[in-house]
Amino acid sequence: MNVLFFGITKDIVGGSEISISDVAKPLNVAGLKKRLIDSYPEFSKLNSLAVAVNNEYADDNVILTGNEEIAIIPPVSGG
Amino acid sequence: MNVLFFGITKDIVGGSEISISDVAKPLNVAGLKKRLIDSYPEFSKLNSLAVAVNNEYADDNVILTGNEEIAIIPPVSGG
Amino acid sequence: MKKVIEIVNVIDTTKVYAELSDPNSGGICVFIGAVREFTNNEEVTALEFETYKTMALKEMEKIADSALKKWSLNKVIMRHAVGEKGVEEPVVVVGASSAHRDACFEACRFLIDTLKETVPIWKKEKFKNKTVWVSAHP
Amino acid sequence: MKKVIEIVNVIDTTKVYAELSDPNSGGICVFIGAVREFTNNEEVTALEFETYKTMALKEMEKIADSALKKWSLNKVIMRHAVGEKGVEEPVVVVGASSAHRDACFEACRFLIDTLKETVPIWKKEKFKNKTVWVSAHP
Repeated sequence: MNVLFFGITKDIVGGSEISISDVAKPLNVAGLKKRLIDSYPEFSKLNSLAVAVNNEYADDNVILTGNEEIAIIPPVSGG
Repeated sequence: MNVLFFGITKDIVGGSEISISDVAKPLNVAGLKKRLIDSYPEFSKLNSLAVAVNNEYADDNVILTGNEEIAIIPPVSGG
Repeated sequence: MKKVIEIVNVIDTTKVYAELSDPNSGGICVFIGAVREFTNNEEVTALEFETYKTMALKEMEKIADSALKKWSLNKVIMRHAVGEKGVEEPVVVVGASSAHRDACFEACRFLIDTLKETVPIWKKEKFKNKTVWVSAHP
Repeated sequence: MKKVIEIVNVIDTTKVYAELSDPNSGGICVFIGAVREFTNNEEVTALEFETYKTMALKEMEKIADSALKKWSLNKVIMRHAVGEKGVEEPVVVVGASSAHRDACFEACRFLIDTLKETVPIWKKEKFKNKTVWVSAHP
């Protein structure tokens, strides 16, 4: 399962995309977030952490198969 | 006493400036308006009729000596 | 210059941003009024603007000053055109710049609303077969 | 075109009016966000903007569509810059045109407010001795 990172999350993981292989399926958005926070404790200090699936914000209960475009969205600050 | 006219009031009096000589002094703004409405009944049909004295809106009770720059301000519609 | 107050023959909309830009401004809000093709379903061929210029500039100054007093603004612009204007031509531009966006939005709205209420400028709508002084009659 | 949605390297503020102008629009409201020299009294040397472009464009489309649904607008523009921007450089421009001014003012405010809430764009503030991802931490 490939995951894209932006902004501060890219700095935290040290790259714009990482591959996560050892996940217990089925994995939902909440599970992915928990997995990332376990691996990168810095994630828990962020104001918010959202996940986008195929370019749309996804709720915690959305199931991920690994075929989607998955992206981690830290607090946005455009404008 | 010279009076400037703009917009629709210029059309009503047929000119941008007229001289009013036979006024009973002392004349105030209310008196000037009354005098104009008597001479040009069309003035009474307007939405509003203001008088400016030396480039400032003037209340009805401001006294006019004739040495001021006096202007008739019909409803404004800029913008 | 903090305030730009002008009555001009032609409005150049390309320079407004540069005029309002300021190192302390994170937000710039601009309103442009232009000639619409239809008024109450009647086709307008042109608008003609007339002003009592000395007084209009004075009233515009007062409005800009009161905006500068009400909000924390870096720059304010009020520019109105006179003469005949065709469809889509700009007739008025007002704007303000400020550190944060609340102030510039509120000030910009205040500038145009108050201009329309107090500044001695008059607009004649020209239709195919008649002309009308806007707002003159009930 | 009714909607202009773009992420660009450099924003050209001189063309915004022409893009929003429309024969049925009496009012055009534009908001421009620019880089401020100071944030909390600390001197900013530059801002750097990064985006998740495909998603950002999709979110901006949604915002423009919901503005077009909420208000009677003729044209809507949302354009954000990416890359490094210095003081006074424009980073975002949003605007709307409408028959009357209420709609374009309200829509313009909605466009920028919602863009700041939902569009995946991130801003890093660069100071002399540090850089900070804006809003990342409490």
